[in-house]
Amino acid sequence: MTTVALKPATMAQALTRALRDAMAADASVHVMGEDVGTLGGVFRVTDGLAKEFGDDRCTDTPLAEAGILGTAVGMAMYGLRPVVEMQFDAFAYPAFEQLVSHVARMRNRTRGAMPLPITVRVPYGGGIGGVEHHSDSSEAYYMATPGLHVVTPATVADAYGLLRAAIASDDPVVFLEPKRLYWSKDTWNPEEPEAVEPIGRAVVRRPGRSATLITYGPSLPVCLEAAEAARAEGWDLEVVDLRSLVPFDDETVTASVRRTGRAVVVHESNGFGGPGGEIAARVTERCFHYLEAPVLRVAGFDIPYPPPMLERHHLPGVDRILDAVGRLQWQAGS
Amino acid sequence: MTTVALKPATMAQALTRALRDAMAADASVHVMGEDVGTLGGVFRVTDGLAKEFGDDRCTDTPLAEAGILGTAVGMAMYGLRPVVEMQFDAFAYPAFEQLVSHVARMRNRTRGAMPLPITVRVPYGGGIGGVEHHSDSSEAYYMATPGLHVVTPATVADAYGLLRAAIASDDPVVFLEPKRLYWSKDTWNPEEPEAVEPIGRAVVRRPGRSATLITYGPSLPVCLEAAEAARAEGWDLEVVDLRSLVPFDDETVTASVRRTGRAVVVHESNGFGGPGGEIAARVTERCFHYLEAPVLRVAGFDIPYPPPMLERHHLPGVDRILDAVGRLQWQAGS
Amino acid sequence: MTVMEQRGAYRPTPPPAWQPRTDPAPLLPDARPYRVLGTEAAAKADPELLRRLYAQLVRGRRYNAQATALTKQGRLAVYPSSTGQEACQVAAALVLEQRDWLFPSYRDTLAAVARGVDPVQALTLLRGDWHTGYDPYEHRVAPLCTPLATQLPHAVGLAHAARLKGDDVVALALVGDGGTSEGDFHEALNFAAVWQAPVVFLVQNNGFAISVPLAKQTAAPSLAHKAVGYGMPGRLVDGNDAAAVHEVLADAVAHARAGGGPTLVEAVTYRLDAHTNADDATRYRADAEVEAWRDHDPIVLLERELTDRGLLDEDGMRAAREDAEAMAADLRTRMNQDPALDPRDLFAHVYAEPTTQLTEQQAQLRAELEAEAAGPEGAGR
Amino acid sequence: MTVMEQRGAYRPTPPPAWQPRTDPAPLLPDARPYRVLGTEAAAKADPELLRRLYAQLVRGRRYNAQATALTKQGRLAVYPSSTGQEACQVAAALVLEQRDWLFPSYRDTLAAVARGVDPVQALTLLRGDWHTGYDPYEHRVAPLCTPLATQLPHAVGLAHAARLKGDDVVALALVGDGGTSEGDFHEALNFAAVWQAPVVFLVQNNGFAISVPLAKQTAAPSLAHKAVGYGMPGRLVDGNDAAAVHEVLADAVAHARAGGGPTLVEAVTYRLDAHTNADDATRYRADAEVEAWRDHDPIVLLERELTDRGLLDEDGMRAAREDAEAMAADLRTRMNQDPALDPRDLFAHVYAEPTTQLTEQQAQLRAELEAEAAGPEGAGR
Ligand SMILES: Cc1ncc(C[n+]2csc(CCOP(=O)(O)OP(=O)(O)O)c2C)c(N)n1
Ligand SMILES: Cc1ncc(C[n+]2csc(CCOP(=O)(O)OP(=O)(O)O)c2C)c(N)n1
Ligand SMILES: [Mg+2]
Ligand SMILES: [Mg+2]
Repeated sequence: MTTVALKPATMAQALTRALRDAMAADASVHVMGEDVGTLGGVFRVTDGLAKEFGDDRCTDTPLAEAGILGTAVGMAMYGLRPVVEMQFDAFAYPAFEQLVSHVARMRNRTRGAMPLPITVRVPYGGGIGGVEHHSDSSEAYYMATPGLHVVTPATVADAYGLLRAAIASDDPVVFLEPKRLYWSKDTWNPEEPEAVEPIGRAVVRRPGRSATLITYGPSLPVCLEAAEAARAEGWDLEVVDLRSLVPFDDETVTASVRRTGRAVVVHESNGFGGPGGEIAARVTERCFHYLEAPVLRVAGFDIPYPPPMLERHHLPGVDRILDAVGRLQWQAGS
Repeated sequence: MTTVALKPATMAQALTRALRDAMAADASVHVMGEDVGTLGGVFRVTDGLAKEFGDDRCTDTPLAEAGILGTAVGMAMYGLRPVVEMQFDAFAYPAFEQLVSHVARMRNRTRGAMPLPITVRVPYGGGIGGVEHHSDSSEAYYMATPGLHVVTPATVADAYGLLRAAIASDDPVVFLEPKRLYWSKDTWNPEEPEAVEPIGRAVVRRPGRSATLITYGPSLPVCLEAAEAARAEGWDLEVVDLRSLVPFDDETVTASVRRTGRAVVVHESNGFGGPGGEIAARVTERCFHYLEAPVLRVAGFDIPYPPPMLERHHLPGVDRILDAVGRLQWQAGS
Repeated sequence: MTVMEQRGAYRPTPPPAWQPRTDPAPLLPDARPYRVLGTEAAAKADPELLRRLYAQLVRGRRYNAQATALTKQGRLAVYPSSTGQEACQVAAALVLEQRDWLFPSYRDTLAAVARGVDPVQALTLLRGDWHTGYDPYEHRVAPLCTPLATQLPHAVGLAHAARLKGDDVVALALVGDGGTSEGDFHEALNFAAVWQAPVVFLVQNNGFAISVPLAKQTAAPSLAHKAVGYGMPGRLVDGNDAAAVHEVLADAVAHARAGGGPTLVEAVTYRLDAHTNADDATRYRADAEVEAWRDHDPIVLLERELTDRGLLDEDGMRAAREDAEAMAADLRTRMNQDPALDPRDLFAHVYAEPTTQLTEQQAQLRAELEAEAAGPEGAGR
Repeated sequence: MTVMEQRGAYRPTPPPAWQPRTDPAPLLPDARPYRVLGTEAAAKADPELLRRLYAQLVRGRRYNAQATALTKQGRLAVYPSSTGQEACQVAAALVLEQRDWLFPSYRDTLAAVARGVDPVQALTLLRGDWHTGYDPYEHRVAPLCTPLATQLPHAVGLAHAARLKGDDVVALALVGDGGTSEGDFHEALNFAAVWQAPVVFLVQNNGFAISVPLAKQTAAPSLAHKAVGYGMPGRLVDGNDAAAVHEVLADAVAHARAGGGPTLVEAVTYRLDAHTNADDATRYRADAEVEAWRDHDPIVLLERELTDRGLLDEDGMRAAREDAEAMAADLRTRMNQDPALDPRDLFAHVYAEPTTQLTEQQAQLRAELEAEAAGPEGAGR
């Protein structure tokens, strides 16, 4: 067994590496979007790809998101595996019809004859001081659309592994990249990237006994921090990172909540109509008699994403999570 | 007190009447969309309006939904009250960016200086034998978008009252018209339309003691039928018609569920990521200690809307509702 | 040199030295629709091709009539007829090579059938037993597309992908006059021109989008004039002249195949039937207008040319009609059989592998159906 | 006669009688950008207007520089500079009457300021204290619009509404070369032409959409050529020639005001700075290209004309500079003060009346903030 020197890498670097490795491994993988070529993308995730693979494999498209996704559909019909970059969350909305009416449905429409192995990369979420339209959490829209997989990494290793898995998937995957984790670092060996299970498995990031925090993407670090802080209050919190919103890993989540008897769902997206409702509802359906308290939600407020100077009030933080944990009716149970 | 002769009218007729009355009462109300003029709309809801008010008040637009909603935004900026018709649910998707990024946000963006009193009428849901793209239940998308009101009538009288309220609202309203109820009839006096409370109030359509069915729009008649059938099983079901998904009437719903101790949410929309998750989660948050069983959901399957010949399998029907009621753990409680 | 590099990078130049990027003159359409039948150009047309077109027109007319009849018998949920537009439908199908792709809109069942799709399978969408009834790869016909103009970027992407792979494939995409107003039309044509993708756009301008006449749809001199704004040639053709449509499309296909990039073709035609069987066209147009177009019927135009030139006689006409009747009879028979339905299909193709969630839902439905089959009391609900 | 009836209903006519709906020739742009400065046309320009334009250009350049400096000092989140494009920005603002409306894109802060919006309020979006910092009705300037091209249908709708109300109002909408690829551009221009709405579209073709050069954006002869496809006139102008931009826009505005309908104007210009302060332009363009455009600087062009003709002397230039410096100093001072922030604003304007839900959430936040203020241990979180 050789010892591998682990080097710290950012999530953005891991994503770049995943794209590069996927393109090297499979000539049908094509990257396309606004500014993904010469510039390497506004977050530099596609940096160097056009140089290494040429303009035909990593293509600066005209500025039109429906056109980008719509042409990607046609490319996929002809056997390519397009990886589309939407520059920011809110700029994926022009492509909504193509996504919902075609990308999500083509396989089903054709009884499996015409699958569309398209990966749609969407940088999402706030916390980076972005001005209007640059910080939306749009995962609720995608979750509500059957036919799509919806995946989001929270760690550097998962960024690599899940993006490789998304590109390898024969189904369309909306790949949500938490913007504020682009520069998060982790020791991670890009030469031997951690093997990642196929899309659809949640993971317990921190075992605990008192209650479960169910979260994903940008809120994972906040939850881990909250779990640390909770020790002072005598709570030993378990933290589950969903990684995949669709398919949803009921098994891992249910097992955790049945063990702890209490749960809080944490995400940045607006609370009302957001992912937390689905998660809380299905956890309750499956764990009702194990629950000491209702599953609570800590989410962004039900408002349009705020301007940068006010965003800290909107984003779920450690205090708000601990408050929710405190409301889990501790008098009644363990 | 004079006796008014009640005449049966269809929901479509009540909607037409609401548009007509609103246009007659307020010269700033403008109807626009595809085929709304000469043809009177594919469901004839705008029948006669162009003739009565002229092409400038009821306008056949070019065939472009983003353009329709986008120009409506500009018209509203200048003080008009556009009532936009989207021809079918799935054909509202091209307007998604205008809806989410502008219609929902303009008031907030301008600190209240620039409200957009736009009504977006969307015929939605299935059960009419519509071919692909003509039967989507898209309410989850709109519910997840702060800044929009989301309203849907289930009765002829509400069709009139809620549409008048929507047009009168200074906020944008997505007005979802259940397609399969267009031809439902009720005795309703169009000369003295029932006064309807402002948007945001649910109503108990059938009082009951055993459990609450929470529903809206196209599923209301199904729930009422199920409640009748349930009597044979000894269940006395209460049926709540939400009418407004945003704002959500927690008061009425919570009061009902606290009384009955059991609840099932029923809707056509896909279950996963659909409205039912939010509803079940918030009911559970507010009624946890009153609940004898988890709030269950009866919804469309998590699949793209099926072709006409298979749609009956997808739509929540009486049996499926009764099955869910049967799973409300009756051994444990009352 | 890569496909992308072929276009070279535009470097912005200050105005005194500014150059238009292409010469607009050759991109502009002629002032009037190009015609062949009844003109001198007809002499140059291949008689064999004209006869093939004729047989297909007759067949197509019969197909439309039969499908409309099936809606009355409750065998089709809805049918958007292309009666009057058969020249466009047939020419679009016949102009392509086997390896090419056709991208039909929801009205273009006939084009799919003329290209070889089984007439019953082509109607699956409108019958309601499934969405797309044929395997798109069998005849390289994309699924009939309902959301207007959304099929156009697909055609561009497919043509571009074929070119990237070095394949000699052209895509032909159909769209209506109404569909040209959609943003997807614009984005598709722009991508096609920038990428020089081998794709041909055929706009069937039949004068109406349901009830909305062209004047409420566009103020352009013609729809073909939109081409110049993308830097591709625009061509205007008499859409009821099958020989003219075929010739213009053949030129555009050859141009695309040779690497010349996309073309926008506007065919001026007319929908003789209502929008669909469910539509009442008298609400928005007068009989006189329809009659004027009946005098310009695509079948009559071609028949006149062929008989005038002695290329078709009574026997030939009868043969075409008999062939069409046989097709119609077969269609009728097969459509009168109830399609085989399997509710399991609802869950089988949402993903490559059904999720646990879908497997559970499928089991639930199976149990329900079994209960329904077992006890009569459940059946009524 | 209603506005809609004015266009008359197009009735489809079979091809022999088919007519183009308008004559395309007058809609086509000239082959080269129209110029005034340094040409004979300059003699006809109003000296007073030229001097006003000059003062505003100088002010505008200074504004851009100051705003960029503020990003370095952390006083602005981001700034997309219009340095090099001041002629477009200033002419667009000055050409309008008070009652008219301006629809700026995210890059057009300067145009808003030149129209009268308070320089600090105009920067609110980019400073990050709120989205739109000014009341759009005060100067009839729509909110700076970030989603590209989405402001264009708004301009059309507003202009159309004004016309329906009988008001004599024109809307002028700005968009970039990249924005012309969006579906909303297409739909807006089409609606405008069909409705004959009094709106003018000004495309600032600055050669790039972030890093993407025009050749990857379009294959059209020019962006102005897109006009013919909508049936409106297209005009091509030197975007660094303030007099030319003003004249072309003034003609288009007058045409629109007189009921002549919309115009598409393409101004050929160049963004001298990077896309925003956060962008590194050296990744995608060479210094030599930037230098070529510096030689065609809008301020230098106008200054040369004015001084050559004795319309501007050292005093005048100094006065313009001093005015600009005063504006910059004021901007600096005011931007260095922390803006007043009120977290209650988060909930106050989502709806006309906050819902119960929002009132509860506002109460929650208030409680949190009070707790934070009370105890130091919460502050770090
Ligand atoms: C995006 C979208 N919007 C609306 C519709 C509803 N619709 C179906 S056909 C039609 C008219 C289409 O007109 P045109 O493009 O001219 O084609 P034609 O019907 O004349 O063949 C409309 C509005 C649709 N299918 N897709
Ligand atoms: C719908 C949408 N897609 C993407 C973006 C991200 N974006 C901001 S500016 C820009 C380039 C715009 O180029 P252009 O229209 O030429 O305007 P310029 O920046 O040159 O003024 C892009 C892609 C956006 N703001 N909106
Ligand atoms: Mg048509
Ligand atoms: Mg630009």
